[in-house]
This record gives sequence, C-alpha cells and structure tokens, in this order.
Amino acid sequence: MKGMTLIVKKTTQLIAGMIFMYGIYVIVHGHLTPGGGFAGGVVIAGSLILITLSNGGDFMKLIKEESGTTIIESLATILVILVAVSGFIFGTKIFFNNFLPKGIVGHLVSAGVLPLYNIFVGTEVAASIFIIFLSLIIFKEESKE
Amino acid sequence: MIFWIMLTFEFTIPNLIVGVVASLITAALFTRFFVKNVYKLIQPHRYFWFLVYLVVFIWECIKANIDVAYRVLHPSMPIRPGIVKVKTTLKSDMAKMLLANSITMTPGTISVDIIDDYLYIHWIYISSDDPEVYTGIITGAFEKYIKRIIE
Amino acid sequence: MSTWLNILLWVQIGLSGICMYRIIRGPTIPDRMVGADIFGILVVGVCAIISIQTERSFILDIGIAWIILSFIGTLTLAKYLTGKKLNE
Amino acid sequence: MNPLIPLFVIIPLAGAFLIMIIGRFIEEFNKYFTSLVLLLLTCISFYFLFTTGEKIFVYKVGGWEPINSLPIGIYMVMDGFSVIVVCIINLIGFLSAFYSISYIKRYTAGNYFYALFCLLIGGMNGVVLSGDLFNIFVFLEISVISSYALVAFGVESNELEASFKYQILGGLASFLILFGIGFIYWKTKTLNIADIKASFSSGYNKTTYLFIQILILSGFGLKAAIIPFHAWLPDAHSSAPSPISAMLSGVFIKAVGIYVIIRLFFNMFAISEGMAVLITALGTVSMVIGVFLAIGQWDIKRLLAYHSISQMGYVVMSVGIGMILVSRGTKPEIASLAIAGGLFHLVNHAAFKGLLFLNAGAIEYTIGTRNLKEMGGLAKSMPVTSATSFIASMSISGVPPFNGFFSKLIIIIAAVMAKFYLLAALAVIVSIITLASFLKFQRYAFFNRSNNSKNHNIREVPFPMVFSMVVLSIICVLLSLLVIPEIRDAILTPAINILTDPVKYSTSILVQ
Amino acid sequence: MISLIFITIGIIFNLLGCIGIIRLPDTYNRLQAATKAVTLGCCSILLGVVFHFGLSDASTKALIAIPILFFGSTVAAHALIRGTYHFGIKLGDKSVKDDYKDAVK
Amino acid sequence: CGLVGYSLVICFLLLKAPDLAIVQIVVDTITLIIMVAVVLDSSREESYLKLDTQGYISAVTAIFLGLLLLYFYTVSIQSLDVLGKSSLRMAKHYIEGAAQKTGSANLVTGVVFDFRGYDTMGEAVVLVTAVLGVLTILRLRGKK
Amino acid sequence: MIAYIMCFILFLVGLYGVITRRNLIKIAVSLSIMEISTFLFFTLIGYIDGGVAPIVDPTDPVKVYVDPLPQALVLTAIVIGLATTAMLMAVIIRLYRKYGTFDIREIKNLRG
Amino acid sequence: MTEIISIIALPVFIGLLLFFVPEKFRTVKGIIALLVSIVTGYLTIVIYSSGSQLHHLNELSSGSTMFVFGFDFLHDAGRYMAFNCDNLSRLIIMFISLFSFLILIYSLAYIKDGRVRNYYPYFLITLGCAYGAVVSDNLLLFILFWGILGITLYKLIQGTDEESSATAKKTLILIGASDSIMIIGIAILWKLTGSLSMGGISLPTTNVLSVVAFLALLIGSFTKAGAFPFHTWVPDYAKSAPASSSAYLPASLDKLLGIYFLARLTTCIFVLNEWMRILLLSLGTISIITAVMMALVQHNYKRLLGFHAVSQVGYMILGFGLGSMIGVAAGLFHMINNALYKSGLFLSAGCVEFRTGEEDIDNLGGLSKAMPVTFFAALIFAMSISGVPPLNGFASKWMIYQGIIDFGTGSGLANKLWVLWLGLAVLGSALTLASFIKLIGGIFLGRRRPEFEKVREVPVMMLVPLVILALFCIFFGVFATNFIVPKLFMPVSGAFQFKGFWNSSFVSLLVLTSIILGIILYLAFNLKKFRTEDSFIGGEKIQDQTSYSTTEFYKTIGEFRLFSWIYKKAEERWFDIYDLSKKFVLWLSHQLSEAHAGVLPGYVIWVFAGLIVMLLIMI
Ligand code: NA
Ligand code: NA
Repeated sequence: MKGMTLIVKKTTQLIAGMIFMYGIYVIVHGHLTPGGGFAGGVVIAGSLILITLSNGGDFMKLIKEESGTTIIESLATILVILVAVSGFIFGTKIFFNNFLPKGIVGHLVSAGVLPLYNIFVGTEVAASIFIIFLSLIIFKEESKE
Repeated sequence: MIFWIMLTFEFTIPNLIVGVVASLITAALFTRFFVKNVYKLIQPHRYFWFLVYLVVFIWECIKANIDVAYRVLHPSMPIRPGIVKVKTTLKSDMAKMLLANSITMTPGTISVDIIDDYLYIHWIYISSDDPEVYTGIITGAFEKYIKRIIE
Repeated sequence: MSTWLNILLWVQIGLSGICMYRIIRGPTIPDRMVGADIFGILVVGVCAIISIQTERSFILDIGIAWIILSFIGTLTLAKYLTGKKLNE
Repeated sequence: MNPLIPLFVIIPLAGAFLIMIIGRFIEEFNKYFTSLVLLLLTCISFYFLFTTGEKIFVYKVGGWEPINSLPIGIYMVMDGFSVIVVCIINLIGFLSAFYSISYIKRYTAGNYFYALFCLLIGGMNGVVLSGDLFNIFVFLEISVISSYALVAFGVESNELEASFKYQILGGLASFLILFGIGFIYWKTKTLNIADIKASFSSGYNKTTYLFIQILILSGFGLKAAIIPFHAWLPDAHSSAPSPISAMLSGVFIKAVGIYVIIRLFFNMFAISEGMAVLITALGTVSMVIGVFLAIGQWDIKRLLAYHSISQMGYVVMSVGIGMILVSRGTKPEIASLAIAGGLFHLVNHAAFKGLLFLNAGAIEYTIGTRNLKEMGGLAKSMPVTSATSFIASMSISGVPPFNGFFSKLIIIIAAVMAKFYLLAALAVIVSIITLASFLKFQRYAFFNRSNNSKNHNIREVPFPMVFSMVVLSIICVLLSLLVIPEIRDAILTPAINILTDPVKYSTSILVQ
Repeated sequence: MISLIFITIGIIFNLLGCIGIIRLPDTYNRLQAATKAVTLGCCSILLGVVFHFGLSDASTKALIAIPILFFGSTVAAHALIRGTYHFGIKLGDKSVKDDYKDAVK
Repeated sequence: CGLVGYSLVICFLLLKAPDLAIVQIVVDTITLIIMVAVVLDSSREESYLKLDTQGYISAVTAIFLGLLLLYFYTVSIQSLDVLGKSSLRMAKHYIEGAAQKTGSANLVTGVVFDFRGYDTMGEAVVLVTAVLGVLTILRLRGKK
Repeated sequence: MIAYIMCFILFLVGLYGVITRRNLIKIAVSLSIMEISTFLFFTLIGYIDGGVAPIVDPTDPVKVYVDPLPQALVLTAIVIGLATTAMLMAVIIRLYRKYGTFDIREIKNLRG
Repeated sequence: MTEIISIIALPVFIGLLLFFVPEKFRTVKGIIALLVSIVTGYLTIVIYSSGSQLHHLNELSSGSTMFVFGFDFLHDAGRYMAFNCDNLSRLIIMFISLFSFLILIYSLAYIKDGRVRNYYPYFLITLGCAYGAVVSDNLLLFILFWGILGITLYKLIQGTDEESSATAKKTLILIGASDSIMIIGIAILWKLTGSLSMGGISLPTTNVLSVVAFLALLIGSFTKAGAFPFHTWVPDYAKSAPASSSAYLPASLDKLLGIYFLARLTTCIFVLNEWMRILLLSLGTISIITAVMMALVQHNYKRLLGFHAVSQVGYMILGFGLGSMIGVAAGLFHMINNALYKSGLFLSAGCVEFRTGEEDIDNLGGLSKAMPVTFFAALIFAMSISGVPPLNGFASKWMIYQGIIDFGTGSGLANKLWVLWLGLAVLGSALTLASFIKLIGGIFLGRRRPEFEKVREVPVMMLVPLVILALFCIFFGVFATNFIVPKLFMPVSGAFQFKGFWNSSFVSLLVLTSIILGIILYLAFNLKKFRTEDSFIGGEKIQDQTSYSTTEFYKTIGEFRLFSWIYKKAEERWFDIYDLSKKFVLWLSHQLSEAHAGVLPGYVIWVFAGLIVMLLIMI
C-alpha cells in the first residue's frame, strides 16, 4: 500500500486543507503580522509535502507534478521581477519603487505593492520548496530502477 | 471560510473577499480528499453525538491521565506494557481513524497500526490477558459514539 | 498575576530543557525523535504564554505554524524510521 | 540615476527565468537567447566604459533618497573601477555562452545550464555594482550557488566531489562574511559602503577594527581563493564544464573575490599599513605556492586552475603594494603604478585564462581527455586551438608582445620602485615557472607525437567554439594597448583614482 | 484568573509528561506518557489563552490551534510508535505481550 | 539537528523577532525533511563511525583553533555596544514614520520588501537558483 | 556580552563539527549550526532593551521597537541558508550514489 | 627618418600578413620574405650612412605619410618609443640584414617539408624585432622586441617529435626566464637613475642594487648569446632545429643581439668595477673551456656546432670583460666573425643533412668528393673558427689575445690574472681546432659509406650563401687590421693603435701554438682510431669498422677518471642549470601536492588556521 497508515492518511486529509489556508493567511497578512511570502510559502509547500508524504505517489505522477511546479515557480519569479520593474514602467522611472498608494497602516489592503510581492514570493517559495522535495524523491525513485 | 475568519478576525470587505478567494483555492485543491458524501454533513443528530462523544472523550482522558500520572510517579512504577490486537466493528475509514486517534489520545494506550479490522495497540498497563475484556476496555467507550457520528 | 505567568513561562521553558536532555541523551534514534516531538508541542505552550504576556495575537501565529510544521516534521521522521522512501 | 545600471542585474535574471519557461517549449531558444542577452549587456557595459570616466553614477534602488545624507535604501554604484569589472564579466560571459552553443551539446539539460549561466552573470553584476554591504552578500550568494550547480553540471563523481567541497568552504566563507557584516553593522549601524567609511572615520577601536577586517578578508579571500583559502579552487575549476571554468577562473574569482576585497579595503576601511602588508603577503604566498602547485599537474584544467591562484596572487600583491604606499602616504605615483599593474593584470587574466580554459575545453571536446600525457600532436589537427592557446600561454607567462607581459612588467617595476625587491624577484621567479608550465602544456598537448591512436582523425572544433577562442586571443593582443598612456588614462586611471583617493568614493556618493 | 488556572493545570500536565519522558524505561512507554500529557497540557494552556483574550482574533486562533494540535500530535505519536517498531526497537523488558509481531510478518 | 534550530526559534521569540521565529520554524522543518529524504536509504550504521588517531588530531586542532578564535572574538567585542543598548542610526528612519513610508504595519516586512526590496528580489532569486541547482544536480543523466 | 559569546560558541561548535565529523550529512548539519549562530548574532545586534517586536499596532503606539533591519537581513540570510542546504543535500545524495559512502575521508578522488 | 620605423614595422607587418597565406605557397612566402629583407637591407645601409642619431617616435612620425594613422593618439608614447642609431646599432643592423638575406636565400631551397609551420612569417618577425631591439634606446621598448625574439626562436624549432618539442620548451624557458630577470634589472635601473634611455645612463656598479641590476641584465645578454652557465639551450637547439634556423638565430642573430647588449651594458649603461670584470673574464674563459670540452665528445655534428657556438661567445665576453678599446673592438669583431663562420658552419651542416639525412658524425664520411663546394666552404669556416691565419677567426682572436696582454699591464687583481685568461683562451682555441679536425675528417674525409654513394651537391640556392660567407671570412681576415677594424669597429669602440711588433709576434706565436697544440691533441686522441669496439652509446653498433670512429675521443678522454666522471654527469645533465632547477621545482611541487590530500576537514583547518595566523599577526 502506498503511503502511510490509514490513520495518518485520513488525518492528513483533514488537516492539509487547513494548513494550506493558513499558509495563504500568512502570506496575505505578511505586511501586518509576522511571516510573509516566505514563511507562508513554506507552509503551503508543507501542506503539499504532507499530502505526498502520507499518500505517496508514483514516479510518473511525481515527474508531472515537478514539471508543472517548475513552470509555476518560474512564472512567479518573473512576476516578482515584473513587480520590481513595474515601478519603472508606471511612471517613476525607478526600480523597486513602491508606487501604489500606501493605504492605512494595519489594514489588509495597504502598503502599496508589498502584498503583491508577498503573494508572488509566496507562490515562488512554495513551488521552489516543493520542487526541491520532489526532485529529491524522484531521484530516489529513479535510482532504484 | 470559517477558518479564515477565525484566523484573521477582521470583518472588512477586502478581508472577506480575500478570504473567499483563499477558501475557493483551498477547496479546489483539497476537496477530493476530505468530503466523500456531503449529505452526512447536514444531519444534525450527528453533531449532537459529536458533542456527547467529546464530553465522554474528555472524561476518559482525564481519568486515564490521572492513572498514568499515578504509574509514572509511583516509585516502583507499576507498568505492564505490551502490544495487543483489538478488533473493531467500524467500517468506514474515517471512523476507524477517529477511533484510533481517540485511543491514542487516551493516556495509557496508543495505536500502533491498523490492518483491516484489527487495531494494534500499545498499552502501558495490560490489565487482562483476555482479548474480549481488553477490547471492551479500550474501544468500548468510543466505538458506539463514533458509529453514531459517522456511520 | 504577571509574575505567576512569568514563572509558568520559565517552567515551560525548563520543561523544554528536559526534552532536550532526552534529545541529546536518548539512547536510540526514536528516543530522540520522541523528545523532539514533545519539544515541539511544548513550544506551542511557550508561544501561548508569551502571547498572553505581550497581549499580541501574532505570537499565536507562530505557535500554529510550529504545530503544523512539527507535525510534518515528525511524520517525516516517523517515515524515516519505517525505512520507506518518502513517496511510499 | 542612470536607468541603465539596474539592467545589468535585471536582464540576466529575467533572462534566466524566460529560459526556464520558454526553453521548455522551444528547443533552440536557450542558447541563442543567452548569447544575445549577454551581447546586449556587453554593449551596455562598453557604453559605460567609454562614458563613465571619473564620474560616479549612483542608482538609488526603490527611489529612497537619503535623509540627512544618510542613505536608507540600497545604492547601486557605477564608477571607474566597477565598470571595468562589469565589462570583463559580460564580455567573457558572452564569449563563454557563445562557446557553449557547441560545447554543451554533449550534456543534457541545456536549459538549466543557460539559466544558471545567466544567474551567474546576474549575480556577479549585482556584486560588482552594489554599493551596499549586505546586498553584495546576497548577490554573491546568487552567483556562488549557481556556480555550485554549474561545477557539478557533469554529475560524475569528481564533479560532485568538487562541488561538495566547494560548497562547504563556500559556506564557511559566507559565514565569515556574514559575521563581518554583522560586526560592521554593530559598529556603524549602517550598511552602505560609503556611509560605513564615513562612520568609521569617526573613530574605532583598533582591535575590533582589525578583527572585522580580517573576517572580511578571509571571507572574500575564500571566494578569491587566496592561499591558504584556495583548496576548493583547483577541484571546482577543473571539474566544471570548460566555458564555466573560463567564467569561474576568468571572471568569477575576480568579481566576487578580488574586486570586493579591493573595493572594501580601499573604499570602506581606512587603509592601514599593517593590513596592507598582510594583503601583500597573502598575495605573494598565493603567487608563489600556486605556481609550484601548478607545474606538477598533468590535468590541464587543474594546471590552469592552480595558475589562477598564482595569477590572482600577482594581482593581490600588486594592489597590496599600492595599498602599502597609499597608507604611508608617500610616493603616490608609484602607488598608482602598482595598482594600475594589479588592475591591468586583473583584466588581462580574465582574457587569457578564459581563453586557456576554452582551449582546454576544445581539447577535451575533441579527444575526450584532460590528461596531458594522453595528448600530443594536436597542432596539426587543431590549428586554431593550437594558435590561440599559444597566444594565451605566452600572455599568461608574460612574454611580449602579449598583454600579460605588460602587466607583469608594471607590477615588477612598481615593486622595485617601492623597494620591495624580494617581491619583485619572486614575481620574476613565478613568471619563469609559469612560462615553464605553460610550455609543458604546449609541448605535451600540441607538439609531442601523439601516442594515442584515437588522436589521429580529429578535426578542429565547431565554429562557435573557434569564434570565441579567436575573439579572446585578439583581445589578448589588443589589451596590450592598455599600456599606451592615453588609453590607460581613459580606462585605468579613473579606477585608480577612485581607489587611491581616501574620501572620493565616500563623499561623492553621500552627497548625491 | 480562569485562564491562569487553565494554564497552571496545563503546565502540571506537561510536568507529568516530562517526568514520564525521563523516568519510563523504553521508547514506547515514554511516547505513551509524554505525548498525551503534553498534548493535553498544551491544549489546556491554549484554552487558557482563549479565556484570557475573550472574543478576539487571538482566541479564535487559539481555538484553531487546539484541534490542529490535537490531531497533529496524535497522528504524530501514532506514526512515531509505528516507526519505532519498524525501526527495530525491541519492546521493553517488562513487556508482557506482543501481538503486532505476527502482523508485521 | 533540528534541536538547535528550534532552540533558536525560542531565542528569536525572546529577542522580539517574531518574523524570524516563524521563518526559522518553517525553514528548520523543511531542512529536516530534506535531510531525511537524503538519509533515507543509506545504511544507518555508517553514522556511527569511531574516531581514529586522525580524528583525534583534527578534534584537538579544532578545539585549539576554536579557543583562539573565541579569544580574539571576545577581545574584539569589548569595544562594541553591549547587548540591548544598541542605538539606531540607519534603522531609525525605518521606524520613524515607517507607516507613511511603506504603509506596512510589519516593519520587518516593510524593510524587507521596500527599503531593501532589491535584496529580497535577490533572495527570491537565490532560492530559484538553488532549485535550478537541485534540478540540475539531480537530473537523471548528465551526458548524452 | 555573554550572549554574544554563547552565540559565537555555537559557531565554534559548528566549526568543530565540520572539522571532526566524517559523515557528509553531519558536516552539513554542522554547517547549518554555524549558519544559525550567525542569525542569532544578527538578532542580538538588533535587540534593544525594552523594545517590542517591530510590528506597528496603530492602537497602541509604543515608543521603542527593536531594530528591524538586522531582522530583515536575517530573514534574507535564512532563505539563502535554506537554498544552500538544499544544494548541499542534492550533492550529498548524488555523492552517496557515486561513492557508496557518506564518509568524507573516502571521498578524495581530487587531490594534489 | 621613417627608415627606422620601416625596418621594424615592415617585416613584422608582412610577417603577420604571411600567416594568412596557406602553407602550400611556401615558396611564394619565401620570395616575399626575401624581397622584404632586401628592402630592409637597403634601408639599413641608408641608416648606416646617415650617421648616429637619437629619435623619438613623434619626431619620426611627423611628416610621414606612412604612419600618420593613429599617431595623434600616441603622442605621449614618444617617451617610451625612442630609437637610438649610434655607431654600434648601425653596425649591428647592417649585419643583421646581411645574415637574414643570406639565410633566406638558403632557406628557399632548404625548407621544403612542412616540419616548421609558418617559417617565413616567423623569420620576418624575427628580423623586424631584431632591428627593433638593436635600435631601441628605451629599455622597455628594447625588452619588448627582445622578448618577441624568444617566441620566434621557439617557433622556429618546433616539430611534432619528442625531441624538438622538448628542446623548444627548454629554449623558451631559458630565454623567457632571462627576459623576466632582465625586467628586474631594468626596473632597478629606472629606480636608480630615473631614466630608461640606454644612451643616457651611466651607472657605476658600486652598490648592491646596481650590481644586481647589472647581473640581471647580464643574464639576459648571456642567455641570448648563449654563454656559460645559461648556454644549455644552444646545443640542444642546434641539434633539434632546422639548420637554417640554427644558423639564423643562435649562430648569428642571437649572437649579434646578445653581444650587442653586452656591449651596451659594459660600455655605456654600466661602469664596471674590478669584481665585475673578474666575473666577466672568468665566465668568458669557463664558457670557452667547458663548451669546447663538451663539443669534443659529441657525435651529432649539429650539437657539436652548438657547443662551439657557446665556446666562441667566451672570447667575446673576454673582449668586453677587458673593457679596453681594443677589447671592445675585438669582442665586436669576433662577434661578427663568429656569426659569419658559425652560420656558415650551420648552413653547411644543413647541406650535409639535406642530402644524407644523417646527423651522426660516426655514420658519415668521405663526402668531400660528392659535395666539393660545401666541403671547401666548411673547411674555410672550420679553419676560421679554429683561428688559422689569415682567416677572420685568427684576426679577432689575435686582437683578443693582444687585448689581454695589454690588460696585463694594469694593476688590478683582474689584470694580475692575465696569464690565466690568456692561457685558457689559447687552450680553448687548441681544443676547437682539434674538434674541427674531427668534424671535417669525420664528415668529409675518409671513406664514403655505401648508402651515401648517390649523394650529390646541394642546389645552387644553398651554395650561394655558403660561398658568400666563406668569402666574407677570408675578406675579413685578410683586411682586418687595415680596413675592417678601423672602418667598422673603431667608430664604436674608439680609436686605438695596434701594438708594436713584439706584441704582435708574441700573439702570432700564441696562435701558432694553439694550432700546433690542436693538431697534437687530435693526433693524440686519435691514434687508436681504427678500434673496433662499440662506441659508448650502449648497444648501438658501428657497422662499418673501417669508418672513422672519431668519437673514440670520448673513449680516450674518458679514460681519465675525473674527466669520465664529469662527462658522465654532464650527459646526465647535472651541470645544466635548466635541469637542475627543473628538478628542484618539481620536487617542491610534489611536496606541495602531497599536502593537498583531498580531505575536506584538512582544508577547513587550513582556512581557520590561516584566519588565526592572520589574527595573531595583526592583533
Ligand atoms: Na583566475
Ligand atoms: Na572561482
């Protein structure tokens, strides 16, 4: 049987969703509370890893997931850079300019582009970590055959 | 969604919007895992039994905890550990999981594995060598409530 | 009240110290892991107490994160113990 | 606020990710795209080379203007010194990338290769252009991590072993640097190099100051592979694919090691004679021991790698002599001469060592071995490789009329003028042994009769490789022109001025 | 005040758990004693937090933390003990029964 | 290994650095997972190698070097600000009116993404680089 | 001051590990211990007595925050550390395949 | 005065262009090269006739149409680009053009196979740079040209076989090493005098620095000229390189340049003190004796010639060591003479090799009938080098002896030792003669081997330079005192009077002694020339027992125990400065490599030990 025991599987299924959501929360509230793109990204990756851990997955599936995640990751990084460059494009001619309105401190929609950064960085980090995990696993899988 | 609100505890429009989006993403990714038959979620009596179960569970917990505390603190440490095999009548995976978790959470016992209908349980003080008896002791209290909640 | 809380906090941290004893000492690998697991749980308590002390809710975020990740970590370790590969 | 400056970082980084995405769908995209990107960057960097002069461009990232002339954002700084290094990076980068078009065909995962290559370039550009200490560290890590991966690109046991050792020692270097940065922040509460200089000028404890300096020196010394911090270099440089070796040896250790050391010790710390002597001594030791290690090697790339240590020793020694003189405040013109020699040699080394590694790659590409004993008689079958490697060998050995001669000449003359006769003598001896070991290379690779039957029906390498090698050899010859006073004034003198003037860098950045 | 009581109780549970982890002879028993006591203890502390903050974001967070902690540590304990068994750690000397042995084969 | 990391988290908490704490938690766990993934199918006995003479020599050397280094370190930190009494210089401007400047309640996030956003982009790129590196190193075949 | 010294001792412990351990994984772990000590070092630098965590609470304007900059730096450094560790692990796993051992003293093809 | 630029730039430029002409048009390349050499030869004569001048680049470039391009840009470079056409330089460049012309003619016929790639391009570059080195006034400019000659020297040997590539390597290492050492000398000179102009410096060798500078520059000159102890590349080069290359570089151009620079060093840049003179004189005599001793035992005639090339340099050094006007003139005269007959000898050796393909004296014999012109030319050269009157070798040696005798009248320590210098020089001359009897006898006389029955005379193209050189030898010998020396060399050294009759006859006596001694030596060692045992090269049988086995010399000489030991060690290259240092360097390299054991923790310890050491030093 693939994966861990029934107990683990079932519990994981219950919890993984919550963890994922918590990750999103950490990302989105990054500019208000501790954490941010990075921590949240890792939490999201953690939820994915958890699923893989408990349920297992065969070689082909892992490969497919990996290539998909790679693209997500690259896209996210491109977006990070785009946000950085967008300051240049939208008027101020300065890279990394926080050009959006700053809003009221403590509110969710505030701090200009910071939440955007957080979201993209979070996606990128989640994807990155998951890729690292997957590629380690895939390597194991392959080298056995 | 509820989870989201509980986390943020902020009832502003943007927050709610973000919450909905987050919940949708999560749902899209994880629904296939944990909701098998939705109709069970809307039967109120199950929630009632759940509460009952919770109370029973907490009570068992405290009782067993004190028992374990006694064994740990007692100078001669009267323990009699071992792994026993217990048969369960529960059928669904979810129920088995809940049972196993309950057993684990009750001090003194911990479920090692679940193979088909048998639970393997590590017990700190095996009070009886008779399978019938200890099955009753370990699973008896929880099994019937779980059955009512889930099946 | 706050002194009491403070005492409790340090007791809790002291308990984590006990776990560390087990982690460092633990004759077998599983022993260490048990220690680590317990340690992880204890820290949540620490976070909770600190959050009361500072009246800041975000410390609890850290606690939750800790729970989640120590859970994942322990599962991984358990899997390590069973000797299976991670995707099995 | 010249908007072109950040492009040096943004373009290669974005390029890397475009390669990852688009390269997945279009087969041939990656190679030409990389070369194109780097060509573009080369053009921009040469534009800066001809326009910078004595000016110092400051780019305040994020638009954070200083408050009471205290910089709060990250600065990118382009001055006479960094522009030279940027030119080297992008030019050698372009040629290596072009070379790779053929070379890398034998490996799988070309996409990863080119993406990492772009990241390497982006990281180095970031380090060189940064005016902020921690930012240097971050970009250093980008380039270093991509170099870890590129060293292991062949995934054979030697490559992996080299990469592992490199990573461990590189990690130690990072921690030393981090501790150094921590100390500096602790002391000055700022991270901007110019501002640190200004803060340090308001007094410091000598012991602490030296401790910080030595931490930084050993950290970046590890990256620059100065002896005794060199152990990773021969392994790493010889294991990497050849275009990468060319990048690592030709550019990388300079951009992330030597450049930073020079920059920090001239423009951030107050130059003290003790430190200057120490740096000179390190350079001398590297120069001497490196060459002795090199001459015994039979693996071409290992031989070249040890020579990198030795040649960097020249640079460090020469700059160190300049530093000693600057700290004494006497003979400014000789100090300038010494620094000019060092910088000139830095530039030259990029050209000829890059070329030599490309040659080694071409040989490996055709006959599949790096062992000199298994080669021979390649002069006939690979005329271009043979000719270009001869030029490069003569350059590195300091034989006229190639560029290496002039820089060594300047270094030796400066050492003599500054009354460091022993150093001059050592420089000469090392130069002789360098010559000997490169003639050994020439002899065994190209002229001996080949005793290997498979060496017979081989042909010259494909066009992209030939092109890169020829261009580099032309550069080797053309760089000699830097010795002509007018050209030197235009290119090297601004760099020297910015280094020797104790306050110019700091003040002119802080007032902007 | 009520929160303090809860926290104190929690700490006591934790204390018991930690004593268990020190005193008990083999891995399985340590796991037994420790996980449960500590989990309950921490749940109790979190409850204390809930009472302390009343109806606010902090208490909801604590409420969320409780089930996660509960399930998490339970499953972790389960997985650990199973892992320990598979790892080849023998049951302690005092053990009287081992039904699982046959199942593993 | 996780132990030190987890202790560090507590230190972070005590040093009022919640951001770091949360990040350290996640990173540490991930590190753990990665390490486990690596160790998994190696034989377990190997982790208990006995020290030989060579080992003792290097241990003694290490201790010797360590003590010397510690001495120098101790000497050189004497002149710096004592713990908790440090002043703010550059960072003063990050705190004062940070709300107006970045609009972020979390000052660390403000610094990370705004004042030092360039660093953070670098950091993101480092991670991607590492991912590329891992993919490169763990790809199935090296040469055609 | 003692805190700084402890932090440095942590660094030295890591160093000791790197020098004396034979197992590749343990070397990597020692390296991450050194890494952690640097993080701690930065955080110590940024600590201010009586300061609070640098998160602005609009309702409760306190005067003293700890220095957010070192924390930001450590944040970056942690990520970089993770990246380094990942790379290291990838190499280790592959090295193990090639050499069949985790013993660093056996892994010495490249010398001289 | 664009001539100066032209003689440098034209050959170099054409040479570079010729790189792009495919190798199959070798003859076309050769003809172009010949044309260039004729043009530059004409220009050198123009320069010679226009008197001595000092020029800076900017002066030269102004008004010239040829180099307008890019010169604005170089206006400051004039500081370094200074050309000095004094009497010495003018003399040397003229002879450079002479030799290059003759050797090119020879090469047109000789260089047939593709063994040396790009022969003509390198030849032309050599030519241009040789001119450049001689006319440069600025030391940096000088070392630039001087160094390029090292590369071309290297490139002109190059074959793909073990031996020639090893020799090429050794040659360039020694030459390159000396160039590097010269840089130090130049740097010290610059530091001490603040000037780089050769003409403007006159530094007494009084303090350590100036002595070091002198020695450094002396090493350069000695290596180029091939004097003891930096001579070891010459015999190997002679053996491995094509004969025309040997004739061109080690035999003529390098001698000219090396001795030219020695002349500059001793006469204008430095003012030598007593000890430096002793050093020069003793190195000169050692060169003479050791090289000729080695020459005696060689089997390979090209290698033998190589050792003689070293030996002859000793006489020139003696001349300059004397420091008197006659000494300088004698040194220069001997330099020219040596270049004449030595390149002649190499060329004739090339002829022999061209027809027979054999390089071992033992295996040759009786070619005089088959190759009469070559034989006579070689005979003249051999007599000349051995100092047989009235050939030019006699004339210059005679002047050197006279100079030494003159020198003996002085009061210093060096002067007191004049008998030593003189005796050894005479002995060297005698040994030279002995070995050349062996050479001529071994190759041209005796019985011809059956496999060489069909050997014919070489093409006319190869004979022409031989004949011209032989004529020069005779001419320079016959008209030495009344035309050649006063016209050519006295402008350089300053006018002097040839000494009176007594000295002259004494010197003649000496020369005669040496000739007789040489013949006696030859006979003494050659009595058992029909011995049939194997020669010392183990296992290599001499098939034809009736041939001249001239290498029996070795056997005979080798019977003296001391000699035999020394020769044995010499064959093992114990006295070769190159091999000695090679051994040392490789040993050190090995030790250091051992330290890199490949174990990571060791490296980590290095790192931190380095850190600690730095801290200990600094704090
Ligand atoms: Na290098
Ligand atoms: Na490098």
